[in-house]
Amino acid sequence: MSTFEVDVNGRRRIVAVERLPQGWFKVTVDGASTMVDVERVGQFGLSLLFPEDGHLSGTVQLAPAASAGERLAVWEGISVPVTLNGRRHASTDGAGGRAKGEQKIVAPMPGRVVRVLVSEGDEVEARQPVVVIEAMKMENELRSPVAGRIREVAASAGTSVEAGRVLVVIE
Amino acid sequence: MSTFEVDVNGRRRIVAVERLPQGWFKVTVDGASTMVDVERVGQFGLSLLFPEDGHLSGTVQLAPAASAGERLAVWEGISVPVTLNGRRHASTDGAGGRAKGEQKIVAPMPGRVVRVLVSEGDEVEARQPVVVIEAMKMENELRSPVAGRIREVAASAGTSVEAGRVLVVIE
Amino acid sequence: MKLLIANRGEIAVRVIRACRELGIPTVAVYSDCDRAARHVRDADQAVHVGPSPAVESYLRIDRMIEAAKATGADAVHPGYGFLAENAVFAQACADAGLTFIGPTPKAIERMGSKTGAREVAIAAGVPVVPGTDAPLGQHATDDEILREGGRIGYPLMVKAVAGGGGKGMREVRSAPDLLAAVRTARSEAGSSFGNTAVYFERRLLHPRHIEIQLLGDHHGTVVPFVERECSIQRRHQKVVEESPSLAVTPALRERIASAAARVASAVGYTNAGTIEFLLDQDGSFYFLEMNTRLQVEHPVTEMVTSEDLVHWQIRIARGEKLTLDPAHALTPRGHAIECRIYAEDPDLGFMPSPGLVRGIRPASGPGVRDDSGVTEGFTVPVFYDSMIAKLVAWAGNRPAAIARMNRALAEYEVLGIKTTIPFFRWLMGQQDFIDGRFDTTYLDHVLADRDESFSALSEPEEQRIAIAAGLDAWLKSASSPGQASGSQPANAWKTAARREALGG
Amino acid sequence: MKLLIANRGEIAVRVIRACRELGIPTVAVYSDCDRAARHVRDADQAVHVGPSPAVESYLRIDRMIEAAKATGADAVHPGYGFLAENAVFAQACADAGLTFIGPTPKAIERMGSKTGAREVAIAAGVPVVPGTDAPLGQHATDDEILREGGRIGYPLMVKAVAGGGGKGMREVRSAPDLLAAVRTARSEAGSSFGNTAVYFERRLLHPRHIEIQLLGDHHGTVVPFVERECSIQRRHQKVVEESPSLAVTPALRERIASAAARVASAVGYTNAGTIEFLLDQDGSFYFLEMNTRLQVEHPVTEMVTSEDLVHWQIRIARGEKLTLDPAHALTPRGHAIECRIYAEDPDLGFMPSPGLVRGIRPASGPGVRDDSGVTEGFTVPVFYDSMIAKLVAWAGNRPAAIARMNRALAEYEVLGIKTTIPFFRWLMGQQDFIDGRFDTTYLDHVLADRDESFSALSEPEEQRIAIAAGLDAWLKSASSPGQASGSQPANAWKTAARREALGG
Repeated sequence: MSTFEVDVNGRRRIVAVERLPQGWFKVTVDGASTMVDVERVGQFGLSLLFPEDGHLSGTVQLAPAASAGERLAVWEGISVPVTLNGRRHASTDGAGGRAKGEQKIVAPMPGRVVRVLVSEGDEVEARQPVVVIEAMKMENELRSPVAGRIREVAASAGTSVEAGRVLVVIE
Repeated sequence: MSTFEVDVNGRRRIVAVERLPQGWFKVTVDGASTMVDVERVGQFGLSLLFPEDGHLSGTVQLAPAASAGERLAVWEGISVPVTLNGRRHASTDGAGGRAKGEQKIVAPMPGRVVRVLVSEGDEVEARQPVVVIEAMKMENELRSPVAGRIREVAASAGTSVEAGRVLVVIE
Repeated sequence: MKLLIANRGEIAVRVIRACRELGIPTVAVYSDCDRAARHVRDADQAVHVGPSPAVESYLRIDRMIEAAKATGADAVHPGYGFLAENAVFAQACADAGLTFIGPTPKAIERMGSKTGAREVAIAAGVPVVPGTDAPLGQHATDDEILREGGRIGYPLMVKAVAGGGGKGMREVRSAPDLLAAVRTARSEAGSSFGNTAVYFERRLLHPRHIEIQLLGDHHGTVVPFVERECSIQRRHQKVVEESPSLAVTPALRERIASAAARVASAVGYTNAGTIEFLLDQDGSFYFLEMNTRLQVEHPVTEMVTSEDLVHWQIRIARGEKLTLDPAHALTPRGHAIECRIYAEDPDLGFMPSPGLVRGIRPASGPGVRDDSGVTEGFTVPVFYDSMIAKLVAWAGNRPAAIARMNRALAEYEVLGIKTTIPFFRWLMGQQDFIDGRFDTTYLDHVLADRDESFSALSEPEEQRIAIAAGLDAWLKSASSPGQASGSQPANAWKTAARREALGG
Repeated sequence: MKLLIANRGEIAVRVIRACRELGIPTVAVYSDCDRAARHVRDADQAVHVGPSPAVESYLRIDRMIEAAKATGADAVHPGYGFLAENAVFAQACADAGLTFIGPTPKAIERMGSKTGAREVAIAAGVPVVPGTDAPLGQHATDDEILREGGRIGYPLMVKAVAGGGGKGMREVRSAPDLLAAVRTARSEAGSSFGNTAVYFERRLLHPRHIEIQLLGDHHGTVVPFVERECSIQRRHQKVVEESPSLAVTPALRERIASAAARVASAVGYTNAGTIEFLLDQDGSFYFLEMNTRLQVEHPVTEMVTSEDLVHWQIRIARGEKLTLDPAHALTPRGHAIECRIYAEDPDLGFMPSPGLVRGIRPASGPGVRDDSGVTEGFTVPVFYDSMIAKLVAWAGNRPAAIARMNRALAEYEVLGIKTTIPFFRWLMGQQDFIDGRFDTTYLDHVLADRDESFSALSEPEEQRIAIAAGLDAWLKSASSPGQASGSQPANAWKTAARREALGG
């Protein structure tokens, strides 16, 4: 049996995978187990069947996303970020909690910083605008992907930034 | 510079590839050279531009085919088999000639051999029917992919065969 | 309603799409080799029904009923092929309290016998191809067979009473060949349909295959649609269908459609069905048979009439009234052509070419509809019909539809296996096809005379592919770990194959 | 004819498809970052025209003309955006002997000035939104600006005379905000269009955006089409368009279409163009502006009228007469809806989300049209508009078209980057959208009030994704070379990333 920490949409779950003799898997998510028949389809797809759970069927695509180590899961037209934190550490107690660690907000394209809406130490909510950047002649709000506290503001209004430049760090 | 033997649609060509300083390639096919700007697209695609040859553009897909070592090139809806025989051997004189070597005709599906239309030693033309196999309740003619001589007949009428079973060898 | 699709591949995907649009949950069934098939993944639920051979899975009536019970499905769509025209299956659904999306078991049985269907047509005043009235049973003597053949005249067709899809069918040009043909047809029919009865029909010399789609509701309404032209056949199997037919005038359309409606009404037909006719060169038409199910070529009708036949099938089964305007159903908007894309190698006598689909990029854009049933990573199995997609082009008129089909075929990419796309590219360029000069004998004749490959490329095109292969090898060797650029190119594809085998 | 497409992305692909159907060879142009773009690969020839920033490539008139000369192209299609409404470009094409697929330079110039276009409409007897007749030049004093604002009344819109696409546009609710808004609009307009002139228009409170597509030939015929409803806008940018509009009766359609035709005829308009109107709640409509080019939303018109607008553009430019039936062009068949799929993250304020497309499986099947411009392996660049596809659903009526769009969105897979698909899935389920209760202010209002993610999944759905991720890691570690099954799963995705980086 292998155990993984998986963050889906910013929510951490503990996933234990055990292969059963007949080829199915017993997968336990946050303590609840289910039987899964899985097949790879194409480069990034997994077809899941739940033979003991109403014969439910579904396909999840897990393709690498722009940020290294992150995958973008696609399910019925909805895509959500997924990260895998590897084997469960004995000290981890984050089951069911919010994902921990810092989040960097980077410029997704070259542009000019128009406004910085937060200061170090501010508490922000998920999806709260933090920086406004002008690119392609349109102003775009950059929002925090998570709730947290601003640890660092590395951008100032009026400066030009390259794509990938870190603007704000949230913890 | 690297030189390859490439069989396209059963026709062998000598292809020499040389990278030029500006990133383009000088590619020589059977002695005639052309300038090529190439980009990979997706898993199997190559976008080719010929900047000194009327700015021609085209995409070739080169995906692995059922037979090991063979690729199926797709060009504008047409697919043709391609094999790569590696570095040119000093002794090879097959430039422009027909591909050499034996060809095996295998059963593409489980079925029953209905008729064998050739005998050992027969000369066959490309696409000449050699074996008739019944599967899915339909009779299907298996044809020789190349012109050649029958070296071996390993099938006999009335027997059942598995998919992949060698029926006839042509040299 | 929750609907179980007792089928696989592209038709199962087609039905699932309709259900999603109507808000109906779906249940797929699958055999061993179809575990990762698209229809399994697209459905809300999926039930394994047996090993790969169809007789052990998709033809198992008991397993279908069990799968419906296990998932709470209360309706069944049979698709086409497999159990679609099996009256016993339709009855088993009814007995299990499941709504069968199709006609009644009685209608299936009545029209499923070719000789029985001929009787219905004759009674409805619809002309049939001259032929034997009663089937020739297993015990008919050689003398009886030869006498009956002589009465019909040669050439004639020997047909299995329970036949379909070109199986159990033989053409006989003169009396000496008759007995052998009857034996072969019987043997095929026995193994395919479990019924060795055959009958004879006169062989028309240059007939077109014209068919009328129709819908019937449970309130006595039958609506026939504009004809489909299905004369492009290889060994009695349709490969290209279109609507409307160049050979059918509006006046003739009225007459054929009304004949079709009379036959359907005569058996109180409900749901979707198709009546096939042969159209002779002199404009006379003859009832051929009825298909008591949806057809592969239903999209061309949908495209020229703006109706959704699968939606209607479900609505009719729910008891809804057919509210569509009969005049509208007979008035084509523009022209639609369908090509059946098979996993077959047209250059090796259309041999099935099953295998791993390494990638698929269907054609798209204006006027193009792709109903494909496979995705990247699926292995086309050897066990079933090898059609992987129906590609349909619509345009304001037939020449524009052909031009669009050509465009669509050129942009359609299927990687890793051979398909019939090169054959269709060739066909769309044939002057006889473009001019509409064809009948059901056209394709077999042209193919018999033809020796060139459908995949022939020009010298510059072959050179370009050679260039691509050389560059591919160069780039692969340059990116191989632990190798200097181009040092060991000979192994480039082998190294790549190892990596690909490792990768997901 | 050989046609150069002075554009990129999905519209270039759209034009190439039309050319292939008409047998016309095509020339693509590309900037540095578009070397591997689909339009480059689909064209017969492709010419590099400069670095990635549009001003150095796609906006370079000289490079376009040079590319045409170098390849022997004799016609130019400008698409939309970039040089499509640039009279200087149209004139440069004419001067170089190239057929410009669009209106005359004079018509572009005349209708390109928003105040000039208002004058044309007024002269043609078509009502315009009350506003300033002459633009406010760079030297207008604060007093003059405030006086003019008072005359129009608040709320009002400040608009750039040369504007378009929501740029150089500001809403002003009361007098104190006017001067600042004029300054901002001028600054945006100056950097976007090189022209700082602005004018004021009264802000209607709840207008719908209704527009009329039209075609004009070189023989004096102008044909208007059934309206498009484009009120679903985010920050003045259309995101969903449909045809017909629920708010337009056949009688109103006749009146708006005839007003549009009068405006076009007044300037001797040729080729494709669109006249935009605001429709007030009381049924009055006002001329807003004219777009002298093809529009992004042209497919919805094509789907409900069965006409191909790009084919017509080319045929008109060749001198052909507009032979289509005007009554037919005004009679919609069913209902069509288009969603503009952008590479944007709707959960982060619709931030552009450029990057590598790891895979794309567009929706398909009955009634669905996908015009996408990217393929697997293409990196969506940061330099241009981030629209990657137009997805269109057609059905017999609006509820069925919405249901079909929902089905299509759910089956559309774009891997590796975020797109606006989740936003559209949400929108298609909003009761106000379903009921047609919306105007141009609807979407911004709803979005301002909304705080939830568009990508929210149910608990079971999130669990399923977690299960997939765990199984993916397990399978990857099991297939890693030199590792026992599951022994070091922590590194599974990193190992996979290395392999993916190595692979082609």
